[in-house]
Amino acid sequence: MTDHAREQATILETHGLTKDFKGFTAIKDINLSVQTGSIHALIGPNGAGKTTFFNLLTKFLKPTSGQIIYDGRDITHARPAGIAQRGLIRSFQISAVFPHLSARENVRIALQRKLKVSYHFWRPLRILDQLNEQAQATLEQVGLGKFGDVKAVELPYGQKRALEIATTIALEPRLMLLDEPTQGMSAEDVSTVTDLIKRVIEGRTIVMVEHNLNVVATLADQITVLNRGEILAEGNYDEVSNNPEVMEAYMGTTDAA
Amino acid sequence: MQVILAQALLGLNVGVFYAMLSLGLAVIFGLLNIINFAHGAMYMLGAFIALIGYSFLEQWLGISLQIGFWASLILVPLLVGLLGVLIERLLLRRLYDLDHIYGLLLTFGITLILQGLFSNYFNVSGTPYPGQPESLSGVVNLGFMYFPTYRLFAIVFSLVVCFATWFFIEHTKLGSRLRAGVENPDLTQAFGLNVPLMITLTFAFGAGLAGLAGVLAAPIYSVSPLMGADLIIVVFAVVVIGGMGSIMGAILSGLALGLIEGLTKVIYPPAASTVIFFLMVLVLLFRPAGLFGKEK
Amino acid sequence: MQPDQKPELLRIENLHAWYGESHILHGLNLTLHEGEVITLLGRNGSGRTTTLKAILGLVSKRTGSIRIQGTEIINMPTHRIAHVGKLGYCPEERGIFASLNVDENLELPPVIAKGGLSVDEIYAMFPNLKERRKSQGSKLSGGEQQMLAIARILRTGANLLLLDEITEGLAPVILKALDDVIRKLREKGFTIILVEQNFRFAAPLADRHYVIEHGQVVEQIDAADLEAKKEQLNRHLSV
Amino acid sequence: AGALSDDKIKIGVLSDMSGVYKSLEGPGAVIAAQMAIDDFGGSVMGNPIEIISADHQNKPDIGASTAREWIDAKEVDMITALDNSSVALSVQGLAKDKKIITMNTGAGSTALTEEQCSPYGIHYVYDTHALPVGTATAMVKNGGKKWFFITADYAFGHSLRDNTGAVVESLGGEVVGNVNAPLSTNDFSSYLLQAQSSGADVIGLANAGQDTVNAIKQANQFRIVQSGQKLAGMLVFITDVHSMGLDIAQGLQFTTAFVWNQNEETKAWSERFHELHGAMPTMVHAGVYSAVTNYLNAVKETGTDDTETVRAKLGEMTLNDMFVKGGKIAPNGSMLHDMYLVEVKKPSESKSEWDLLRVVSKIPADQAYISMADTKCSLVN
Amino acid sequence: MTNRILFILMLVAGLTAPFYAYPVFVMDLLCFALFACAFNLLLGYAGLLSFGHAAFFGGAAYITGYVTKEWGFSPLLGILAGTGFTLVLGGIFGFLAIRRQGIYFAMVTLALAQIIYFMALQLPFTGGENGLQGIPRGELFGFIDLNNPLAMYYFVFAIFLIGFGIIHRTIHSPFGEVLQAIRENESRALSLGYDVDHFKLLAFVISATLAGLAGATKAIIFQFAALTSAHWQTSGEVILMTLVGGLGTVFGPVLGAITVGALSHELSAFGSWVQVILGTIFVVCVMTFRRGIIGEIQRLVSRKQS
Ligand SMILES: Nc1ncnc2c1ncn2[C@@H]1O[C@H](COP(=O)(O)OP(=O)(O)OP(=O)(O)O)[C@@H](O)[C@H]1O
Ligand SMILES: Nc1ncnc2c1ncn2[C@@H]1O[C@H](COP(=O)(O)OP(=O)(O)OP(=O)(O)O)[C@@H](O)[C@H]1O
Ligand SMILES: [Mg+2]
Ligand SMILES: [Mg+2]
Repeated sequence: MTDHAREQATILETHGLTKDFKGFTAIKDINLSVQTGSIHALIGPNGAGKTTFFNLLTKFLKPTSGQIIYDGRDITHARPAGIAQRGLIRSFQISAVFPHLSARENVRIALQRKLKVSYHFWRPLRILDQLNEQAQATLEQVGLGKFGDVKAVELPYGQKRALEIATTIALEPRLMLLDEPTQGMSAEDVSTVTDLIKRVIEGRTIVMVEHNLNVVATLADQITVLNRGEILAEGNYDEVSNNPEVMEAYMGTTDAA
Repeated sequence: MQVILAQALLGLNVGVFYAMLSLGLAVIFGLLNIINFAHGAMYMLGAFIALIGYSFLEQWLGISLQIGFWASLILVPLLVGLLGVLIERLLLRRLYDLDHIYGLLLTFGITLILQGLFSNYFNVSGTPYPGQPESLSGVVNLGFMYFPTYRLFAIVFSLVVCFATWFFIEHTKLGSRLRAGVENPDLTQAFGLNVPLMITLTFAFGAGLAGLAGVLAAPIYSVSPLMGADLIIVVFAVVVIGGMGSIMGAILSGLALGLIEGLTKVIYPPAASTVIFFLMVLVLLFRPAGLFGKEK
Repeated sequence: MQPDQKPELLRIENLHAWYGESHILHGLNLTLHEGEVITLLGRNGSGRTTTLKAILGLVSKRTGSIRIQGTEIINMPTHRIAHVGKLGYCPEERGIFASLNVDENLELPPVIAKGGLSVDEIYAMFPNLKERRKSQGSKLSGGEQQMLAIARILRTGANLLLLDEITEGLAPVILKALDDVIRKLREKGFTIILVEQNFRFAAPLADRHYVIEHGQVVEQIDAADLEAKKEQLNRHLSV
Repeated sequence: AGALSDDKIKIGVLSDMSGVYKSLEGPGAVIAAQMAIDDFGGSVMGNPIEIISADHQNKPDIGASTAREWIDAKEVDMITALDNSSVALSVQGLAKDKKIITMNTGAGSTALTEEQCSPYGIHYVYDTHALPVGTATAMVKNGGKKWFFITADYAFGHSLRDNTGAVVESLGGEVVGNVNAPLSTNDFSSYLLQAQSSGADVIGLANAGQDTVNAIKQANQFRIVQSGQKLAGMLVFITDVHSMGLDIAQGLQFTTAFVWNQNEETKAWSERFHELHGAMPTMVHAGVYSAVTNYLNAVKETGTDDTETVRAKLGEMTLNDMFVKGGKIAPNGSMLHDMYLVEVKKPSESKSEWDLLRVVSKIPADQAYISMADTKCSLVN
Repeated sequence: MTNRILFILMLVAGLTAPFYAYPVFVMDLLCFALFACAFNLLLGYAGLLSFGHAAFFGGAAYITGYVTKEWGFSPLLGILAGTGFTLVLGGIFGFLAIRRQGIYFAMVTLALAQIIYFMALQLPFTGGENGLQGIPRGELFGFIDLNNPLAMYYFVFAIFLIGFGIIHRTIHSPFGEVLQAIRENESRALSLGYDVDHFKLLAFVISATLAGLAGATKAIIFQFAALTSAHWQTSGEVILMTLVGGLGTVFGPVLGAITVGALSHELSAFGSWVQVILGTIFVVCVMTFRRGIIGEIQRLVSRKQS
């Protein structure tokens, strides 16, 4: 494979990424590469460093050392808003919507960015109306078509989650980072969201943290197992789930799951 | 040179008050996450209780009763602490779940009330406190200047109080319980420690510290309803400069800034009232978390 | 119930608990006798942790009845419950105080009754903690943190231990050590509620298992019946 | 009663009711004004005389907006007290536009009758020219050649410092330094130490009220006087002396317009005032009484409250009452009268709580005040 | 809808006020109302508590006063100069203050404002304690004499309406929408690609500028620029006004300014009791009345509707 082709194929790479919290190393020397167009799952026991790793990728934390390459560019020291503007968007472990805006407004906030009027404090709100149709279409896509005028805070948990995803895809991200997208969901919600992710994946890459192995099994093309801040194993679901080390550290069993 | 030494000593004199107040703020902030705007008012209150105890009780109550300086030094912090208990129990407690700015606004309101009350009955430009003890009324000849014994006493006493507080919080079991209560109140309670009580007492302690500073200040400055308000804003700047990270940080930055302010009075007097604020700007530019603060 | 059973220690009846608006426990009942070890099993989010927190008063609202040796504690403030019930709590997230060192962490919980282990006994039980006595809590490995979390409630004289997911994220060697610890505690006569994902770990330790679903006990299985009821258990717990 | 604009005379007492100057004017001024009205009979030509009072808090903007409302909406005819030069200047300026008489009894700045003089502004009790004439002259003549000033940092302090400096220099003395302290300073220690290290013979306190008291007390704490420097309070009131106590204040010389126990007449009035107020009157309290009385006299004699007419009448009158003998209101508004250099008694000399001062000499009106030949007031030349 | 009714009410009341109330007092209220609206933009809509807004209110007054008095600027130009000054000052303060969050932000703004206060006290051109006196009212457009009370009044009312309009528009603009998003969930807004700090800064600058406009106007009305306007207590007062009227409501600050302003005026004879009363209102608002007058009304109305 030529270098160029490799760059095309991997959208995100980390080199020797490390994060120290006052002497406690939460992330140790992680080298990870994510294939363009894949769904890449990050699993591991609690405290393994998954959220920390995510926070490093999305600039909510500064790495102690190491490099993050996104789309061929070094973004290790980029601003959080800057990387978002280049199509790298995250969702949160805790539900992240704008509670007192309606569902449509939530999506519109995301769409608004490309109009480049966000600093225009002298323009009336009306000029955002042109986005309504697109916002509605995005809501339909995640099955929230009926809820456009409902305030986010009033939506049930699963639908909030869906709204968050709608907001994220409204930005037309190239790489989405989802932190436990199904956490705290009922079984039905889980399958809704799983379907949703399957639907929106086209043309995008997803990195997700997930505890629910069913979801991982159905969605992930590639899995990286973290343990104590280090990569324990990598591969597809079958490879990983049969890896004895993983069974030990993560599943807590020595037999096959 | 003499001038510089003299002014440095006066600066230290101011610095110990900065240190005591920012220490109290830091203790309260540490446990309650609330900036106690009323801290200055409690300092003022401390001075007034001492004054009233000494000069007015007799007149007001019609009985012969005078509370001397030494008694005030013990009684006043307790009384101001008691007020702290009331404020925490009755008011602040209900605000913990809200945005922290409400705590700030509440204590601002309390500041106005206390200031207004005392402005009604006392001259805003100050009433002298005549109760300075005989034993401290002399002067010490320091070679380069005569320095009032009382001021020297105030400096030493405040330093002792500051470092004792530091030792208590950083190096005793009770201190470690306080810190645990800050870090994880639920769990600390589950272990059977009465965290609400600890919070109340800590607030009371911080308030008492302000009251104590007030008593110490009374014989030096005349006692005025606005004495705390003028001071507290400077102390805020001290806190921003020092950062809320550590108890020692609060003490040291208080002392240091008092000194710097004192020396500015020699070098360029007009800047003396603003030098701390300009230092704050510098710190914000180059070390936003403050000198002793923890990087987020 | 067998007539030779030890006296009743804990009785929970019709327990409801809320976090803010969300109603998590819906009328939970369970009973525990002195010296017993029981487990609470269930899927993620079924309400096992919440059960422990509700006993301790760490939820925003609870109703029903919780009696420890006959004393009703449902309306008690949290800090009294540990004293009255002689409770020791080891939380899911371990709750090691990052700003305190191992010694300070160990000495933090106040002694609530006589008969607790001495610090020396504790260090004898957990030799690798002894090596790290002066280390900051945040610098311990996951296993050490877990050890410390258990160790510190043994000092207090508590005899009813609430242990939440103590095996989570631990290497098998540590699991082995923990298994020893729990056995020792059981021999010493402690009463223990184990909340466990790791059924393999919990099964041989417990006298009885409660399966919780949607904030209610849906199944109660004695250790002796475990083999016979394996089917049901699998149905409840399959992920 | 047709001649009055509004069927009553309303006198505004605008004073510092809560701050540094509270005890030297403040509520006492309202009492003095009320005494004047009562002594006058409570009405003029059958129209009632009323008092309105307010606290200017030593803030010129508050003073001016209060006065503005008094004039615009409350039909106030004359404003008195104004014991803060910043406030006095702003109110006098406003009253000039609005054509209302001000009889300032408390402020000191000579700007009131010089650069910013007003046809309706009267400066009644003392000014910063009159104060140093007695005090500074006496001190320089006793060998206090080198002066260092601690100045209240506003109109009054600046004016007092400049005028005192001029007197000192005119007698061959020298001003070696100055430091400005904010109004209402609590801690003068660092200023005093600067003064001490300047090597001056005299530390001139160009401030007033509580500020002067604090400065003198703290100078005592730091043993400034014992180390050989003299303090000169350029504006001292009897209430200040009373609150310092004779132990600290003894020997202090200063200039005043009024000594309460100077004669039977002043004594009788002062004791009545003491009865009502709980303290002996300052020169300013006595001045308010005199000013209000003479204003009412002028209204009665002219039969109108018209500003121009009353002011013209006041200019013609020779003022004689317990406060002033043979006083004249000059065209620039300055009320020309004798002043006194006094000295604080030793504790052994004092016979009663308020027996504090001894008159050293009288300063005749023509020495105390700027003469009409020298004035910079545009109304005169 | 309710907003439209309220707006018409405000317009009518404003236009007729000088005929039944003391115009200078009403003008004072209008300045404070505009000041409170500007402050509300920051706290109510961007969630930032500035404890230093008096620096802008007072700072602008001094600049306006100086250029009209010493340089002979026309009142309009003078007001623009004062407002322009706070635009720059707001930029500087905002840049510094948004480096810290929450209560720290409040403390930093308070301390920064204190620098302005001391400058006003010490710089030669401000007149120190004396203040800047005798600022001419001058003529508007060269022919309307502002010494005429009615002319002055309607000039001030027009400025108020313009300032109010700008704030109203800002709140209901694409920018305001993002601001609200930031207030509700800052990290989410950041992850959507919004430079949160830039938005906060712009909000801070707009708020500072309009606070300056209010202060500059006040200088012309009272012909005075004084320390009181730059004092921290004024910062506290404007917070109280906003809180009483209703944080994050369009008309709340106006109503709050009128309520608090009228109250202080009526009670001014009671001396320091005013402070006690204002303090008590503060405490009551924080403890039990956090929505403010308009906020409570809105809640009652919406409860009735549902
Ligand atoms: N701000 C911090 N300061 C100190 N230590 C931290 C900090 N944030 C995380 N850690 C530590 O870093 C380790 C990794 O934490 P992280 O949140 O990344 O885990 P995780 O893999 O996401 O776990 P989970 O499955 O529980 O979400 C943990 O031991 C945690 O205690
Ligand atoms: N602080 C909280 N606020 C609101 N809801 C909560 C809170 N903590 C837990 N919950 C919710 O309560 C439910 C029960 O949680 P609980 O922690 O008791 O589950 P569990 O059975 O211990 O599962 P696990 O620990 O495996 O996640 C879950 O739906 C969870 O989302
Ligand atoms: Mg995580
Ligand atoms: Mg759990």
